[in-house]
Amino acid sequence: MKEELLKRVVKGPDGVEFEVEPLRDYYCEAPPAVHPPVYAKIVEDLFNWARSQSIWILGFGTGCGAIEMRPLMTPRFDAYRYGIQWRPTPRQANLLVISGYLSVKTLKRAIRAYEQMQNPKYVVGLGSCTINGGMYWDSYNTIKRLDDYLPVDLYITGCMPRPEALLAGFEDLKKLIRAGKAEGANQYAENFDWYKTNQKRVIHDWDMPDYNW
Amino acid sequence: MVSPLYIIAVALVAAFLLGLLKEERRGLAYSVTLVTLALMSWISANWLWLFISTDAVPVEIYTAGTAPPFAINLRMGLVEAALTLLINLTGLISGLAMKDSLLRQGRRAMAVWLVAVMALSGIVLTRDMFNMFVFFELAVIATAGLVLISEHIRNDGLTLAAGFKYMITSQFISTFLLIGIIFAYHATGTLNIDGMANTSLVLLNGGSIAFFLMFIAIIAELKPFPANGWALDIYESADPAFSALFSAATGAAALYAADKLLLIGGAEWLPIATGIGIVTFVAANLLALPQTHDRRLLGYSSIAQTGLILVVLGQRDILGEHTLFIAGGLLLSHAVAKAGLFWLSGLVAGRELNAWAALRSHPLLVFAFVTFICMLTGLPPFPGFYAKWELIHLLAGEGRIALLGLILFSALIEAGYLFRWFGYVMKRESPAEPVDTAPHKTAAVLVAVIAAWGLSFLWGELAGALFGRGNILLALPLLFALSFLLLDPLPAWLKNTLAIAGMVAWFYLTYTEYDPLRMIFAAIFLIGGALTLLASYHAHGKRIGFYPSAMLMYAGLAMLIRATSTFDFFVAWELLTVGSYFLILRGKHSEPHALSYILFSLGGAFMILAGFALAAQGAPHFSLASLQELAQPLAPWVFLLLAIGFMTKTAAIGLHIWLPGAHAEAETDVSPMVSGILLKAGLYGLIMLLLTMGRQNFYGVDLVNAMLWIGAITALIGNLLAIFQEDAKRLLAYSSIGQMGYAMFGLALMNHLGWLMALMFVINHYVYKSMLFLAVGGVAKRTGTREMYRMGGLITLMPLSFIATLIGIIAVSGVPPLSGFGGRWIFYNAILTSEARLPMIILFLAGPIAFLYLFRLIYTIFLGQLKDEFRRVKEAPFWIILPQMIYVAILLVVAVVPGLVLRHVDAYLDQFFPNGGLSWDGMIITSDFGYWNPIAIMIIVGVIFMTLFSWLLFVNRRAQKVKQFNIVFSAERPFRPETTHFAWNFFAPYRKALGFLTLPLVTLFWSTMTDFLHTAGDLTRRFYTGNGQTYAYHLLGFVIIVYLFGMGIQP
Amino acid sequence: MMTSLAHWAMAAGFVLILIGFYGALTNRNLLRMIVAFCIADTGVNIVLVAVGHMRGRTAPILDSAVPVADAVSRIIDPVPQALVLTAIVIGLGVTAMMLAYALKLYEKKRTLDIAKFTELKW
Amino acid sequence: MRELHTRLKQLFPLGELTEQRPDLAFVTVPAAFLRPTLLHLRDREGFTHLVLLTAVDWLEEGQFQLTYLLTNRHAATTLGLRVMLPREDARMESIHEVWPTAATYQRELREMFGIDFPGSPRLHEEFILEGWNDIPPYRRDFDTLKYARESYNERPGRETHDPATHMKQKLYPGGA
Amino acid sequence: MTFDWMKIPYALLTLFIVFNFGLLLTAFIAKIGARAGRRHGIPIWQNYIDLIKNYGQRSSITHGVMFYLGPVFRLTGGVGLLLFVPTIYGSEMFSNLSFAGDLILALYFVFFGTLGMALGAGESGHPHAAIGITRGLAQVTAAELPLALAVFAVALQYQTLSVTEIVAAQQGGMMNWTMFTNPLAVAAAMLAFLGSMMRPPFDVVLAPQEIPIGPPTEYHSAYLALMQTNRAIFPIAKIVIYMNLFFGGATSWPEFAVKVFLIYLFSAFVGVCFPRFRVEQSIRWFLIWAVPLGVLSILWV
Repeated sequence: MKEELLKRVVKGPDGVEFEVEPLRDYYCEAPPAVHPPVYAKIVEDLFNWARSQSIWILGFGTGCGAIEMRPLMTPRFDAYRYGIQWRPTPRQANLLVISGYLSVKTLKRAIRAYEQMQNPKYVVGLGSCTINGGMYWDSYNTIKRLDDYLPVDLYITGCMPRPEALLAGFEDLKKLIRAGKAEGANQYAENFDWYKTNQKRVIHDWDMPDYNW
Repeated sequence: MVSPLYIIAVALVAAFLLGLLKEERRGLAYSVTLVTLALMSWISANWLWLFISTDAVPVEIYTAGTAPPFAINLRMGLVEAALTLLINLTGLISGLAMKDSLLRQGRRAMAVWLVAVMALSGIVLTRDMFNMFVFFELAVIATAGLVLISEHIRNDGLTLAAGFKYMITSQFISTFLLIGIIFAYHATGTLNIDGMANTSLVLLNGGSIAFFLMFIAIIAELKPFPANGWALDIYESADPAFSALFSAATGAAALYAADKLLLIGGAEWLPIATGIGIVTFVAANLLALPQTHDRRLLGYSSIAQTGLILVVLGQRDILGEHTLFIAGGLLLSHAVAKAGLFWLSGLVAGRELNAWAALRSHPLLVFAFVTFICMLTGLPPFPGFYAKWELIHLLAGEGRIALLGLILFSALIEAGYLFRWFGYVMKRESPAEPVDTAPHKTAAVLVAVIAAWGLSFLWGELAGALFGRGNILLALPLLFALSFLLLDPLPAWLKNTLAIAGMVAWFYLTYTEYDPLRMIFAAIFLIGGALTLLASYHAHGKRIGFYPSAMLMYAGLAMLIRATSTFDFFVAWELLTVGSYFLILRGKHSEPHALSYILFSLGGAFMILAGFALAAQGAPHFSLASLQELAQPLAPWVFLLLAIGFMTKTAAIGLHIWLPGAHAEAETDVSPMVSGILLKAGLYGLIMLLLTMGRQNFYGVDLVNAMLWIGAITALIGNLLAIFQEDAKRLLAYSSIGQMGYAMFGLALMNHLGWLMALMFVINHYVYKSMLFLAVGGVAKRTGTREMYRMGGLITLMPLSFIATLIGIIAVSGVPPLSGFGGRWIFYNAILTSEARLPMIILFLAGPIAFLYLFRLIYTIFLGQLKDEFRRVKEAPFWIILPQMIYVAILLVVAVVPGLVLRHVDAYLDQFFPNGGLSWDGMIITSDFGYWNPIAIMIIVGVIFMTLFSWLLFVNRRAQKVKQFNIVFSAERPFRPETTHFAWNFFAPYRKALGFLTLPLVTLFWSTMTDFLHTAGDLTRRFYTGNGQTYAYHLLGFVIIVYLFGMGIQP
Repeated sequence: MMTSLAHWAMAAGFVLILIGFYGALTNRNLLRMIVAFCIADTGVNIVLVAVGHMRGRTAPILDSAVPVADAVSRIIDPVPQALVLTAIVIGLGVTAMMLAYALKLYEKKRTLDIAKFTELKW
Repeated sequence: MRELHTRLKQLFPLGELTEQRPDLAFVTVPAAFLRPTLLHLRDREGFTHLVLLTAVDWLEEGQFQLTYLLTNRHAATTLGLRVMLPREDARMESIHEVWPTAATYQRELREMFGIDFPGSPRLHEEFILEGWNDIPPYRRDFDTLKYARESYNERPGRETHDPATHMKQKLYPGGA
Repeated sequence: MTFDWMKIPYALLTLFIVFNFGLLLTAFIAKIGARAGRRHGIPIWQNYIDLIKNYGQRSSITHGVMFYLGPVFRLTGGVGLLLFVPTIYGSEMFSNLSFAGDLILALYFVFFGTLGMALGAGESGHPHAAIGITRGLAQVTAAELPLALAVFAVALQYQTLSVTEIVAAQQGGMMNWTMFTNPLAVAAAMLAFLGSMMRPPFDVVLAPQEIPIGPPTEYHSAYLALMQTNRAIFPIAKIVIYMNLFFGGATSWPEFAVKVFLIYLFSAFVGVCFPRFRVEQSIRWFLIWAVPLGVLSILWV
């Protein structure tokens, strides 16, 4: 545990000492909730259609895939015309693209970023590294199955997949969303303990709250 | 009546008898001494009563039974009676204060003491020149003897050296005096002073040189600059009780002697006396500045005061019959205060000025100290105030402007070191040695205090009789304020209730008298003041000193709006200045700021005094309304002086450096008083000024136009400085400077809407600045800091303070729908009709800058990250919150129906500015250019807001409440709240862009000025080498210089 | 010269005064200064007497030699004489006082140099 | 380069020079003389740039080899200083005062090889590995494969092919 | 006082038209920007989809009351601003709620949303939000100055503060527009306009890479949707003021559409062509280039 997260005794301005427990006092402790579709089907269909046509990707690059994402913004591929754009903050993004291998250290950040996104949210794994470790299958520091840790909606294979493959993948994701099958966020909430166990098994210094709201 | 001769006789007999007593019977000897002194005082008092109560003519006492020139004669008149009473009483009380040392030294010392007092009385009483010489020599010998006898008490040789220096000087003096006397006698054939005067000594052959020698000898006894090194050494080294006598009684006697001599010298010698006096007054005050030894400082101050009185004597040609009133007022103020201070110094163990901090644990002694320094500074209601008022007026009436300026300048320096000293007393670390509270010593001080207030009353009555002025001490608000001195032992809540009741009652009693303009100010001063006082309920205990100070300020404010004559106005002005100074000084670290406040304020007040004096042109009674009858070339000068005076209070740019510290360091409930309420006094002054005098042209510069520029620059710089403050209260203080700039700008527009805007600012600024100061003060109270970057995230813990701040900043920024918008709207309409367009550009820039500091205020305190140590902070105390909530309500009401107040003012302004008013058509307010419907705005904004809010509530009904670290942080987690709260150096890019505008040039200017004065004083005083012989050279040099000047002006 | 004696006396008096002053200002020894002041005092007294002198008149003592009746025309002005007496007395007192000071100061510091007593200054 | 070596040799007990290219050479320095040599090279010989600091694990010899790679920009020459350390309880003097950047390299070496550099700033803070609980992973006695198998779930069905044969088969399924 | 209740549906109609117009217009402008970069750019209806999606987000979090109120303030500011100014000159229907106040009201109401947004973002506790706000506020002080001067010049020119009267004075041919009668004021105002549109070179407030989009960093879901709504309305409302003051207003919706589009395009055009200023650079830029124009325009009148 990092020092700044340990319990500490502080002295208030009135001279009274009290204890501050950062993990409890500074972070929300509630576990994620399942948010099932609640509206009438036609409304939900509309929403799902809108979600599929407005995919906001969190600009978070891991591994070499981050390089493959960039051409999507260029005139040649122009992903914007498919309603895809990049957002700089997880709060506003729907799609977390894990663009390559995840070291344990990066996994920690990826989990945090994922948890801070709002339901519904999607995860796409990019390249073989996210599927089975790829060329890092024997690395001491790289996870091999992304779906053990995050609810992956879609994998795009390749080492690395080309931007065209990405676009194709996103089109498939859209279909999933429209079909109402992309419920990763709820899946994560339902199997929260399982995911957490997996995560904690590889992240040895778990110095964050269980759920990063 | 007992013959005054007995004053002398009794002392001589007693001194003789003391010699017969056995050395061991010290107690008896002491009693004899005291009884003798009491008897002498009683005789003088008796005479004084006779002269006061009846119109008795002065009595001549012929000692040898024949009239002069064949015998010595004494005279007992009003002045003589008063002065001998002063001398004898000082002797008596000093004798009392010196009890220990007199008892130790035995009967010889007591005999010498009696002789000294007797000799001083003799100087006053005698009308014979040679007799006067004898009494002077007696005084010298007695003084030297006392020093010699008392030497073994300190046993360090310092006193001895001082005494010897005194003797050297007096040898020279007596030589001059004797030769002068003999030649004067030779010329006139008489030794009688009146005889010499009647024969016009100075016109006779060789008479003028004879007179010069006598004159210079007596003057030298007054310790003029620079021939006064010896006197300072005596002051510094002698027993304080003796110094009291030396300062109060010797000074008085010597001054009267000088006065008698001037009778002989006639009008030609008056300028010389004036010159010596003013040089001494200025130089001694300057030299007092760098002093750290209390008694030496008092010595310098004594010399300065003597110099001032000499100026008055020298100006008798224009002061005429009032000389007595003025010189008497100054002399008695000086004598009582200085004696009191010397006695007080006997109670304090250390000799550094800081050591006087020991007084702090004795409120009564602090009160005594305050009384004395206010008396010395010439603040109302003390006699010196009346005297100074008349003096300045008469000088101005005769056009002696340079002298007037020097007097005021020097008085300001004097106030500077005295109030600085008071700051030390209140704020410096208390020394280890406690105050000596022996009853006889304390009693002496208290007698002086009583005398001070008694004289104040007396002079008030005299002023009433002579000039038809009301006695200040009888003014009801002042009495009410002073009554809190007596109530001070009561608990604070009770006093608070009384204070509030008093203020509301006074408003109720007087509200019918005010026109709408004054009504605004009256409501702010009295009702607003009462409202602010609600916050004071939060204080526990007795809060010694708070209520007298606060009520003094409010008394001044209450009197200010009712004042119709310049005198009443100025009295009120001084009272509110002093009261607020004491209030500000109560803050924890406010010592330097309170000092700069009082200095700027007194400087401003002196400007006002000079302005009024110039305007009055010698008329004893001058009403404020007559200001408008002034014509060129006088009017612009008066305008300039008054405007600068008022602008020190509104903290216009250049004169603003006192404000931030003073407002920020003041206590929680004091800040709103001095900011929300007190600043308005300056605006009130400006309004009075502009109403009566209007536009003035000063060498081609339109002064109102200049004010326009000053207002605009003040607004800009005030706002700009505010955004760079880390201290929340300093931020608000700078913001006040900016807001006052706006108001001043509005006034200077000199049109209907400009004034309306200024008045709107007056009201709004009172409400929101009081509210913000209270809110911030409450937060600072709870968190123990005023630095904003150390706060943060307090919104959930202090929601009410947050609401007040939120409403406050919306109102300040002028965003609709709150009341600040009204001000902006009127402002825009006002400038459209004005010709001066360029200053507005500055104001346009200043406007948005306000957003910067306002956002910073609310964000860094209430939003952002909550810190560890503040997690358990509670909401501010109820009594601090309550007035804030009332202010919130007021703001909302004013926002919806601004017409409640403004309509009346608008209508009232029609008589001054008939064009361009607003029309109040139902709910719509229309000007020549635009329109504005506050209720509609409020409703529209409210409806839209509520609709959207409900919609969001519906959509986000299940939103998860998260905590402060649940933020997206580039996928990291925050480290600690301190490093996550972005608050310090908040507007760094702005500093890069426009920071050059905030260079502290003004502070640099003023600190250079004060440094210069200090350095000048410090260098000049090197000139007192401590060598008795050097002092003798000084004396001879002085004589020669005066001779050259004196003979130069002879016909 | 009508009143040459008085003039000579007066001149001598002034010279004495000046000598006294000179001495007091240039001598740093306390005792020498006191002596100088005594000289100046004497000078003053001589001046006093000289002013009161009238040629051909006698001392203002009313006895058989000068009858009261013509005293006014026979005697010189008595007042300066009286003054001188007083002045001498006072001068004596002052001198005694100064000597006492000198003694005490010497006891304190073992020096009579005026320049050594400058602890109090500025 | 030879000249430089000769010059240096007069001052410090250096090993033989191994020249890889005309502008790149390596030389061994005893640990105790590293610092004066570095300072001399930096201040007198113009080798102002520390290119990298890295380590080699000579497991069999029981030694770590530290390599300090320096560059003289003007002469465009690079000199590597090798320091051999005993593997057991490896520790080396920190040179972060000589080149502040060295601190980062030393942190990395501390984490990856377990070589201690007493006094180096932030040495014990985690650098790349967070919460590492095994022996330093770059030591050759650390079994990476075993660790990876134990720590990280594998996806079943992974096959390993020799790329040459795999591609051959794929391109020419007939085997021609 | 009698209130014409029909004003409410009329105002809502204006709101509706402007809202849709704004959504389409911003998409269109984005498309133009994309074409300048040789891209296709977003579909024209993309803004609608984004809006629906954001309203349709299922979860949301809140940092506190002010966080909640921030977007409400923001949108109130936008809607209010629109409604306080007459949209179509001469049309009783689309004079909106301008009876409540004149030009000054509109100009000051601009700050209502800014202030509320700043407070809401502040409560989120995110340092980047605060940094963004300080940048924005710092920049706006300088950017508003030329506008204030220009407005003042215009008010002096027409001797009124009523927007309707100012538009009325510009009727009767293009040469009556303020743009031609007082070109200096218009130049100053248009430079100020650049500063208030959050586009390059004055978009350091958002700086997506450095302080992830600044103030709204923490905003999402419906909060963000409200702010997007405002982003459709607010610029149009602001442009309406410019249009009325400087470009003769609009007498019909088509004229309105063209003028608003052109004015909007101006900022987009500059934005596409110029890189970003730092805060102190933009402050200096405004003080050196725009303010003197404004000063001249005032002296000119």
